[in-house]
Amino acid sequence: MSRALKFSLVMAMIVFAIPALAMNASAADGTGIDSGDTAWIITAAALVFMMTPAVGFFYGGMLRKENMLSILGQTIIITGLVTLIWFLFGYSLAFGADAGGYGLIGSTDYFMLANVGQEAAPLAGTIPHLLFMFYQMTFAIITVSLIIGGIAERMKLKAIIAFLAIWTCLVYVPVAHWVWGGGWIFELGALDFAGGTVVHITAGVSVLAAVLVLGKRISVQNGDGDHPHNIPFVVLGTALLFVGWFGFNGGSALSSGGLAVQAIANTEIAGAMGAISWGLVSWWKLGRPGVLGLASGMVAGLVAITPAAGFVDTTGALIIGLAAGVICYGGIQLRKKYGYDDALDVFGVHGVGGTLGALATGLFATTTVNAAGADGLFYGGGLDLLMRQTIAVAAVWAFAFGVTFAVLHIMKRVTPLRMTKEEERVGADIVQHGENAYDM
Amino acid sequence: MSRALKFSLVMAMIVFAIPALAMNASAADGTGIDSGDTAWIITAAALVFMMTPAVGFFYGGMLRKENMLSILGQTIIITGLVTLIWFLFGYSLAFGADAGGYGLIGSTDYFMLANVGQEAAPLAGTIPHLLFMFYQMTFAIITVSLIIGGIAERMKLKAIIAFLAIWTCLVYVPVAHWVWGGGWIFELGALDFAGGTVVHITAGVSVLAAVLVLGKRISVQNGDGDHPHNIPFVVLGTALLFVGWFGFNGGSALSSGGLAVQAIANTEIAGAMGAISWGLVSWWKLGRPGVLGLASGMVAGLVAITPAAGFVDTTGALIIGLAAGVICYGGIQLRKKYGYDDALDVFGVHGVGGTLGALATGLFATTTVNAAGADGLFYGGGLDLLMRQTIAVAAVWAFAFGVTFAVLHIMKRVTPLRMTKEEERVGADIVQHGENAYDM
Amino acid sequence: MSRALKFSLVMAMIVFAIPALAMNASAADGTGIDSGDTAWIITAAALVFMMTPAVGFFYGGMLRKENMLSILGQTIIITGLVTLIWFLFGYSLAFGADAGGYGLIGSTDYFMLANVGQEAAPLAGTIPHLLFMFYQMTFAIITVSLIIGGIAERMKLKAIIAFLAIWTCLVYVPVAHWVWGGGWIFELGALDFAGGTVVHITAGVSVLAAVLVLGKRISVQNGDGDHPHNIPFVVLGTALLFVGWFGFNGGSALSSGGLAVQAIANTEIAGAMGAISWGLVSWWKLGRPGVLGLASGMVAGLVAITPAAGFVDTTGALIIGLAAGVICYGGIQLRKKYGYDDALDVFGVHGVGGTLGALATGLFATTTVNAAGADGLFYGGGLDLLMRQTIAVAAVWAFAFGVTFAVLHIMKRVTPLRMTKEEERVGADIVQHGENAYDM
Amino acid sequence: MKKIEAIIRPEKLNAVKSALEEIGVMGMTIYEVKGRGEQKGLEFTHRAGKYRVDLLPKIKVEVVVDESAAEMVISKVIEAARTGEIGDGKIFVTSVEKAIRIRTGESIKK
Amino acid sequence: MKKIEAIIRPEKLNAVKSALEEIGVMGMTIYEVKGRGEQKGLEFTHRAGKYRVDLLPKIKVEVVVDESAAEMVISKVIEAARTGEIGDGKIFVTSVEKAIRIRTGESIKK
Amino acid sequence: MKKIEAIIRPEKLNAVKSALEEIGVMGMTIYEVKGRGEQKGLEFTHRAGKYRVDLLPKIKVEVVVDESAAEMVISKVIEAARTGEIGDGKIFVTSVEKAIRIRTGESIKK
Ligand SMILES: Nc1ncnc2c1ncn2[C@@H]1O[C@H](COP(=O)(O)OP(=O)(O)O)[C@@H](O)[C@H]1O
Ligand SMILES: Nc1ncnc2c1ncn2[C@@H]1O[C@H](COP(=O)(O)OP(=O)(O)O)[C@@H](O)[C@H]1O
Ligand SMILES: Nc1ncnc2c1ncn2[C@@H]1O[C@H](COP(=O)(O)OP(=O)(O)O)[C@@H](O)[C@H]1O
Repeated sequence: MSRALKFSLVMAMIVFAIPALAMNASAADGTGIDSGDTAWIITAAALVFMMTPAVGFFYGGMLRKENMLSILGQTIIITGLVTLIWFLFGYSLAFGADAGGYGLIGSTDYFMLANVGQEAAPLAGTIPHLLFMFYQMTFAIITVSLIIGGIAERMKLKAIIAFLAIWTCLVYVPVAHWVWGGGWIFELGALDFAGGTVVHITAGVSVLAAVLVLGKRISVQNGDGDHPHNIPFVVLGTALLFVGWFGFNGGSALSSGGLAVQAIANTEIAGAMGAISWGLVSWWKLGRPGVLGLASGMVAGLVAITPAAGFVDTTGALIIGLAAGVICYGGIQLRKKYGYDDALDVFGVHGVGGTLGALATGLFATTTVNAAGADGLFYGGGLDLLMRQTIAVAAVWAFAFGVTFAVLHIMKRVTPLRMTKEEERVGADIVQHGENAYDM
Repeated sequence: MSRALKFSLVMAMIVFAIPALAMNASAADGTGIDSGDTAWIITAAALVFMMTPAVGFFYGGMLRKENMLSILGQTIIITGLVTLIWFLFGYSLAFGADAGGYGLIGSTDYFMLANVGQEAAPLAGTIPHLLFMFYQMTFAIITVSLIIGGIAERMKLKAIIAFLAIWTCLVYVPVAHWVWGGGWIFELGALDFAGGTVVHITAGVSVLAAVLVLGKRISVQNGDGDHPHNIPFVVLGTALLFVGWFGFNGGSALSSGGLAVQAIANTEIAGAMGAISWGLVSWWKLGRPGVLGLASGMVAGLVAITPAAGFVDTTGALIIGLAAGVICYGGIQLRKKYGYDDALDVFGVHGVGGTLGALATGLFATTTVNAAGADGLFYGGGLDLLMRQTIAVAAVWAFAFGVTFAVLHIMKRVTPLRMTKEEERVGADIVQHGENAYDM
Repeated sequence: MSRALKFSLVMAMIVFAIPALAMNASAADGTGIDSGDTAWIITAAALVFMMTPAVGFFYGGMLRKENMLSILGQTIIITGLVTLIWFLFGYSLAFGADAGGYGLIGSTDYFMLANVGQEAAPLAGTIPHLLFMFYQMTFAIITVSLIIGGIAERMKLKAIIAFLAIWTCLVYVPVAHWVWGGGWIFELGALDFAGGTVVHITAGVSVLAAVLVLGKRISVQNGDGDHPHNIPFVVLGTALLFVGWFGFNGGSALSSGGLAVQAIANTEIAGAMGAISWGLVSWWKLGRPGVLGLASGMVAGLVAITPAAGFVDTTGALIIGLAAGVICYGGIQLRKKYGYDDALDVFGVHGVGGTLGALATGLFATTTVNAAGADGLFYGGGLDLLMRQTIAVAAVWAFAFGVTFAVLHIMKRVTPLRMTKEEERVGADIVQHGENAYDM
Repeated sequence: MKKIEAIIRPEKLNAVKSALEEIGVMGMTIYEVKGRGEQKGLEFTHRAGKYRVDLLPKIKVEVVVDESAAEMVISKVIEAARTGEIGDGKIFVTSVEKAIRIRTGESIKK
Repeated sequence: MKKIEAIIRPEKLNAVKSALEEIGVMGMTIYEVKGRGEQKGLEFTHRAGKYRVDLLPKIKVEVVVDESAAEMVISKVIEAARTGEIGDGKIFVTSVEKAIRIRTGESIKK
Repeated sequence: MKKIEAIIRPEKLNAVKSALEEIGVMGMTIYEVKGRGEQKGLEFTHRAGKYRVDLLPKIKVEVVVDESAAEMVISKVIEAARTGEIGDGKIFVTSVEKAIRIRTGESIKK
């Protein structure tokens, strides 16, 4: 894709996606900041921030009670860790102007948030730059948090921290640059509205690589893995995730108006449909729709709509949501079939669901919804967009898998990654934190 | 009420309720969409959406632990079900232009959300139509969810799903059209700011009808009904409901500004006063204020202010809140007196509280707060408004009761509505979902 | 400080802090209300409102299960009580025009919220007055709620209610007037963006005074104090507090734009850094980072940034957050050293953290971030601001401590403050509310 | 005196309680336990599959009574707790040497 | 050896523990149970009324000691757990045929 | 028949279950208890310090078996539950006078 095309894409985005608002703001004052857009994106960032503890409850409730706190504690640690990385250099390398023009990594302009202030953001002209930075930071935090569900109940805390810090730098930051920061996938013209590739595929596929290196938990080796200890907490987590997702997808419009609303309506519809189709499949297969399944179906629908949210119409969202429930249900069967120990099916839900969504964007995208998008196969756009989506998906799959696999293999030589058997039996809460979750 | 009067009412609403904003927006661009209004209504919709899981925790915590998941699972199922109905035809029949001019039901214009897009909403000119649709959808979801607390712990899952689907179509959609969609109650000039009749009376009165058809739970027949298993979850639900209610009542202004703020301040005051008066009554009657009672008082205050929130001043809200705590406390005594088994007092709180609020609107409404409203009895308006309110209340009572009673009677002939005694003893979680809530 | 200086400070605040927005709004319509600003401050108020139940879970989870409901119940009671006080006279005495010009207390102009309506707020020209009142009310409610964690597990319910009602009137309302309502500390030019002195020092120091009067719990006398019964609830409370804090600090800009965003970014960074440094200290000292500690570190960071949030840059926030984790960790050691029974370390976290933040504002404040602020010691402002901050801190410390100590001493003569030993052993839930939290 | 320990289905607790009230036996202690017997567990649904839990929630009702009342208690419990399906539970009888009322410190004879 | 099972008020656990420590008895096992005896339950508040719970939370303290120490343990427990009100609980004494320490596999004599 | 009560570390439950399955013992009842013995508790971290919990979570496995099988059960449990560290737990053996299957009402002989 040529520089010129890239340029016009960016221009199109600026001109079409947020036109009224830009006008509104510029009419009113000289800074370009719009109070309504800012109000919504602040709110959206707060909602996405809430998704990290939400994922803690969603995951933790599915584990046995002896590992509940380890998950919750890790969400707090990740919040600290990724904030620090983002502040120091992460944001700069992801969203700074492309270094060298190779489309691979950003510049050092924003190291320690230099030049990131209250003025309008370069990539979102009606909100403050600091807000754009913060909004993107909440994405980095939640993405890293997704991983811990897959590798749960076995790693040493120090190894987890080291691994996630490295992963943030070597996987998340580059991919964010490629897709959203003006890197090569952005240039390619592949669409990812709110993170099908950047968030869900990176996290899901990396978990797959990680569990292959780490091996199975003792409990699973003994055929005794699944003991959700507090399903109401899983539902609580799901509820907070769902509400957070409005900020995740709706905020990705980077303004308040029709596009944000489109993304939000699509999000709700897909999440709700995911629950329905997953529920029906499990009713059919198992004789009953489990509540864990209904909640998982919601999450599957939400994952799948993420890359498509601002590019498809409500009918597209309906179909994607229904498909997600069925396909991610199938994604979980993969684990059973191939026997890797992805504790909470991060690959089955996020890896598979993110891939589904990214490809479905190539089918259902329509410029009637978003002029800055493109038309998919079913909306008169031919195979063009689908091809680009496929390339993006394949590249991010390969990159996330490869880097994660390599990193953990190298780490393994340097330091023990797993707790001892005895520690694993006792549970991470006591061993790593010296605490019991409940004393009731 | 004449067509002309109706017309001027609508015009008044448009001219007075959102004037500054309309001006603001129209000054800025041609679409009429205002970024600030949109930001607030998106947020409000997200908050109302959160009320559905909130009600799950509020209700579930009050049941014995063997039925916790069934409530949570039903909130997920309802989210899926009502989303689908709303998408396919519900929104259209409720908010489409009146079909035939009889004021009974909307048109088919918006079937499958055709013609519902990012342009300004017909009934709310500064926000996208899709947002108006979505905001209304969250109301439909939470209303249906209210019902499950009353009929809890006894119905078969399939019967619940069928019943609620039918109820949404035959009760909620028509009443929403009558009151908000331009139907006959709207024409009549009865006021319902955020759903005293549409939401709380329909749900509360329908529960009354339903439990008369369904009969008592085995446990209650044995004089052993009340075993709240997790009161902290009840308080969590209450907290999330309260915050959600700001979106429920404040968002019903359909814009960001003075009216939304008035509704929100009134909401907080009434909810807080409901807790105080309920607490005092139970201190007086029982010797102690239970936390369950304090939480219920909050909800009672919130229910009662709902229809009045955008029409009364803060003093009116204070009085309505205080009254709600006392009167809904009394509402619960009705169950004890007449012995019907409304498990979680949906009638006592929502039916009674909604009625109180709708009638109180006829007493306390004042045009100094909302020029598009009317003056109530205590604010110089005479009996006029109170009469209209009474007619609306009576009509919705009769309709909701009658339809629910009939539907369940017919269903009863076709299919068993209740679990077996044995299943009821074991609890719905295991029987219907194959899960235990806790493994601790 | 002269009247003239005061006047110019106020003008500066109005002119600089919200210039773009004021312009935006006034350009658009005559009322001055801006829909975007209003949207954000409504949302912020809702978030702060949520902090009160959040603190209930944060505190309650750290207590033994026999006192869980008493904390949750008290948060509801406080919501009712403070709402009533605020409605009747609290808001007026805090934010009404200064009575007599002594800078000590507000006027009676707003008794029963007279003259507080949908028009622009005197102290925040782009949002409705009623919204400013409501936003400030949520601060009063959460501040009073902070106290109950320190005095937990020992007082009679009636005594708690009386004490907190008196405290609201005699401590919170005057200090709010001094610092934010145009009183003498405001005139002095000390800075408190979102409540370092008004909220955290008043609550923290008052707890210190209160526990000295009340004495230790029986359990602590027997060397058996710490039994957190539900750490996941502590983490849930922390998560909701953190999200709420975006409203707390970000909303204190009283508008939507650069300043709000600056405050929010600072808030996130400081909270995240507090978790890191607290975690590292406890890893070093105890051999493991407890999850309770990680959560406490977050809260410590959030407390410390509160007064500084809208005056420092992100690097300042990073340093304040890191310092807070270490210093508040130390603050808790004070209790151990001096043996007073501040059950949940309200003094150690809020008293110490608030003081740290207020003084750090004198070091790190910079007018590049907020022209209405000042330059601190490290940003070329010399010792001037630090001196003012120190005076404000000392005055609020002395006042809060003195009044609380005196009030409880007088109360003690009139009525028993504490439960009997037997009641304390049984736990407040049964004794005061007739309920058990869990039946599982 | 005899200690009668009956491990029953949780949902049968109320029935057993009522049955014992009928014969004037009020004193009892209840344990929430998990058990496995001939009923080798139950299948639960997971997100996308089933899993077997072999230890199921059970209730143990423990009643200490005079030897003369033991047979009566046992037959009442059996009557109330039986469904006829596997998993109904077991009753174990042991001998108690002494029973003391803490409130008074005296031994209980009957 | 004797097994002493004392069913006590939950809030008395710490007192009983301390009392036993005084006489050097450290080993014990604690059960959270629910019980009913002469104290026929307690009234709880509901939203808008009361309800009676007839099974109240109790703690069972189980101590296995040498026969010679049994009387001492019993009197200590009574002393520490008594309030004089109905609901103080019961103590049951049974005989233990054998006690084994898992760590070493050997039988415990004293 | 004999009642064998083994108080073990919670993380050893699965091992004990498997060990008993090997010798065909399926029936068992599990209690979640707290205990203190020679292992005088454990240190837990608090926000900014440690505190000692002297009652630790333990699992009691209760198996009622024929006298002839008792020794076998005991040695299997010891084998599976032992770590050699303090806190491994204790086994108590008592005599059961009668065991009845509720489903059928008949006495179990074994
Ligand atoms: N040998 C045993 N020792 C201890 N408890 C047992 C034993 N056999 C059964 N139980 C307890 O009794 C419960 C019911 O036993 P089960 O064999 O399932 O019922 P049934 O006798 O109807 O076949 C089990 O869950 C377990 O708690
Ligand atoms: N016959 C019994 N069998 C088993 N447990 C009993 C029996 N009687 C009492 N208990 C247990 O002892 C507890 C206290 O007994 P209760 O009769 O209330 O006290 P008191 O002896 O002071 O009157 C009961 O809650 C119950 O757990
Ligand atoms: N005398 C006793 N009476 C009742 N239970 C005991 C007794 N001694 C030990 N226990 C139980 O056994 C558990 C393990 O005992 P402990 O002494 O810690 O192990 P070990 O025998 O390996 O030193 C304790 O936690 C307690 O539950």
